[in-house]
Amino acid sequence: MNFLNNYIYYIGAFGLVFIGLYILLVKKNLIKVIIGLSILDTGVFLFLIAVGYINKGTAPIFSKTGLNPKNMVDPVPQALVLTSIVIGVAILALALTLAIKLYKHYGTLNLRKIKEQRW
Amino acid sequence: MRKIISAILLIIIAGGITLSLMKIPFGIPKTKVGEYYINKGREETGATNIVTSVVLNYRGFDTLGEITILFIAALGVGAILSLGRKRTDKKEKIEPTSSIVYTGCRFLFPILLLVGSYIFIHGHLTPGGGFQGGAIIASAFLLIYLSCPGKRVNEKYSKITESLAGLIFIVLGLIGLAIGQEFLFNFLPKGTLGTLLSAGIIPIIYIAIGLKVGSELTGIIDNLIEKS
Amino acid sequence: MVNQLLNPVLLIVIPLGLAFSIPLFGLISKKIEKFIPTVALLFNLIVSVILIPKVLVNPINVSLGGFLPPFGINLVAGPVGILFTALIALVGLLVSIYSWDYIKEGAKEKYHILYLLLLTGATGVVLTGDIFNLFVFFEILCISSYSLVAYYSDKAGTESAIKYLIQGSIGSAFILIGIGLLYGQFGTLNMADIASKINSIHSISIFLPLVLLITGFGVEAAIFPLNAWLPDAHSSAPSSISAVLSGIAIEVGLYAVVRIVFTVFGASSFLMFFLFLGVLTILIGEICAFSQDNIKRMLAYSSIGQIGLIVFALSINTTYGVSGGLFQLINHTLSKALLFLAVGYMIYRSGSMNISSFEGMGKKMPYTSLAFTIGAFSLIGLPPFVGFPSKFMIVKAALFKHEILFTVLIALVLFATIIEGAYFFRVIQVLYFKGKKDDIKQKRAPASILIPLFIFVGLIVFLGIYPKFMTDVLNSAASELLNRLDYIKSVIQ
Amino acid sequence: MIIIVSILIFLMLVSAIIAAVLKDLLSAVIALCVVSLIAAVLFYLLQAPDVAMAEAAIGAALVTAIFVIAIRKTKRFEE
Repeated sequence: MNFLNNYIYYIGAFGLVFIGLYILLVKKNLIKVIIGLSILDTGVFLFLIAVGYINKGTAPIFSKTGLNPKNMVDPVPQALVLTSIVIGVAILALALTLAIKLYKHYGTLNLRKIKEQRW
Repeated sequence: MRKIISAILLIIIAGGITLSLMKIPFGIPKTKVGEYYINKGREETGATNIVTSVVLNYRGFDTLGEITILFIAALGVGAILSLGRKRTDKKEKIEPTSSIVYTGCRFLFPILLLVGSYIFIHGHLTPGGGFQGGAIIASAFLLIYLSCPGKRVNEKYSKITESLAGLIFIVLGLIGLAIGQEFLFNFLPKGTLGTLLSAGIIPIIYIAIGLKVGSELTGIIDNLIEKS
Repeated sequence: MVNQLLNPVLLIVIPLGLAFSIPLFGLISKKIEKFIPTVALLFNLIVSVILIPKVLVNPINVSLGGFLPPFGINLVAGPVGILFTALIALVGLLVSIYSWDYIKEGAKEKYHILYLLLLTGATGVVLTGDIFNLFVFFEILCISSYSLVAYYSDKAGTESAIKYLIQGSIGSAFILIGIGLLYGQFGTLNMADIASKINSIHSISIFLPLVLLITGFGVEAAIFPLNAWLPDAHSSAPSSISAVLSGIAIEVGLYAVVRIVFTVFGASSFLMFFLFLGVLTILIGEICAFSQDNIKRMLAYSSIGQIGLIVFALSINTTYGVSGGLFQLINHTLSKALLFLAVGYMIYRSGSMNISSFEGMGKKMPYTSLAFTIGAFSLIGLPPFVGFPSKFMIVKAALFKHEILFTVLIALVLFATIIEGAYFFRVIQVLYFKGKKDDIKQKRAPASILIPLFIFVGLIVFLGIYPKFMTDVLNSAASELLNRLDYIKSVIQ
Repeated sequence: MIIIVSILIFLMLVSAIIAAVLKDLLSAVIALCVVSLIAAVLFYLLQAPDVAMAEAAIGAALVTAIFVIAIRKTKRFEE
């Protein structure tokens, strides 16, 4: 139980990171690869938030009086993740646009078949 | 072959990460900077939501970069889709959606707009802010695209909104530079803690961000649906 | 008041504001859109040139929002930062003049905004003193280059852009994990603050973030195993963008790697590894370039080789070596931008990227061919161009080490230079000595295309004859990189 | 509490694997949406309501919509 308490969030976060990386390295379909990118990003965000957590902490918002500042979780990783989520959606939109365009050109989304350019 | 190599690579990375995670125990306070923000944030910025004060005041420059990135993505999607398009110009037959979807979306649209604006106007007091509010506004417009095919947002107005909102952020920062010697200096009075008109420039910037994010995400969806 | 006008933050904010307002200018008149990037970059060039003498005395620290460094984001305008901003503004200015007439198709307004934002991102990367802010500006640089590579949205462009995007985003995920690990251990994001808490890299929990960050930034810097995207992307982008990607984007990626390795981690024991990686990158780049028929691919591979040379010089880890590496970086930026611009116009005229289609260009387009020749000579390192003193410095720095290893490595580097000479001379031969004599139809290029080429040529010759002009800046930049304690002290009082 | 969290994380990882395995891209995207939603709940449990809101509004809603549009314009099944 203690082990779970300490590591479950890290396991979840890096589990997502590795599933994402595996999709990116192995899958051939471009949309699948972009799905992998999204999973990878989600894993990284979960890791960053988990770094800032404090046991039995409260959200860093003084919404009512009587909240103890000592118990508040770290606001910095939350700010970083807010920024990164927006960056992630920007990259995703661009990638999907390119995928649509690529399908128009080649008629396939299989990355192994799209090999006009090579070393 | 490829699978085996990738698996080995991943196992090596996993081992390294596990070892270095030992140094970062979960659930134990470990930072000086975050503590400082929590203790001093209220008096220095006037916002009760410390995350907002970090996003917009202590690390406001990141946010400026972030809205630039969304701006770039919207432009990039537009630029890539505008060229090389075959001009078939056949008028696609617009199929009307079912009346349930139509009525539901008509009903939800104003509510979503209201919720979105509420979220970014109260960004310095409650959870939420410009990004979340902007995304909700964009999803309201997404509903319109779903329910009334053929209806489009006026591109010119959304472009003007984007530009003006970005300029407001920069101009406020430059006024801070002129008055308080530093870019993004919070030069307006902080007001009473916890009221709507407090925290100086934070609510103004968050409203600008909300409008900008909303119009940019709408623009991306519009480009993807209509132009590709 | 004057001090505020010279605040380094303006180098980022003014171009950003002008980029945001280009659509508004477009409402007034479509014709002035293309001049806005030029105006913004001219402003940047003037401000950074004025700042150079001040920065040589004392680096300027700006804490944004009025919060002191560990708590707010800060900008550090040291010699390295200002040297890079001046270079970015100079090359960006000339290329933006070139693109007035070069870009004729597509959403031109969007091209000019994205172009200006790419250079703003690069400026932000070299000025910032905060590691997450570095990441944000790095993403601005990367995302705008993804969309610009695909600007023509033809087959090749789209394909290279998607490859570039996938590799780049894996890199940025690695950077984020690295930042998370660092923040978890040290509780701060300020680079100087992190640096003051790192004493050695021999513990896995510090070594792993180092590797992750180097991998992430190394994708953009095109260091050997991570450069598969580069030849595709650089060859299928519009030529003005290839010039900026080759001349600025890779260098900025390299700057990020160097800043991480030298300043944040102080990882001088890691440099041995980079020494070999650099030499490997040179050899692979030059050999691949030798076997290309497509001229833009050839130039792209040559960029890989040059980056290898710069990495090699920087990892010698002496003042002389580092300043030689920075000098070579300046040489590569100027010459490669010139080469891509010249080649871009030749391709525009001949309609093909194949080297053999350039036969007789020396007669048809004498000025452009001359510019190409001078750029090539400077890259090879012939006197009296800027490539000669820079390569000479690198060779001298390697020999000063008095170690057999360095002698062997520098011999390999010189061998690569010979290959480089061979393929450039092949092109020059095609330009001048092949083709039929009869169809000599000279057609003058527009002034907006020739003037940037002439200015580049002038700079290359001037710096080649007076390398002393740069000595002060290069030496203080090298000492900023090598003395990380001074950097830490200047940020955290 | 920790039991609930463990179950959520287990479900999240399972749907990530489902997203990786499925040949039908549309179903894979729905699985991705589930991953995002559970991540949003976890963010809320980790006392980050701002991030939870952003992840739910952007990661789960808009990203899914963009994916669905892209799949409609291309091909639904992986070959």
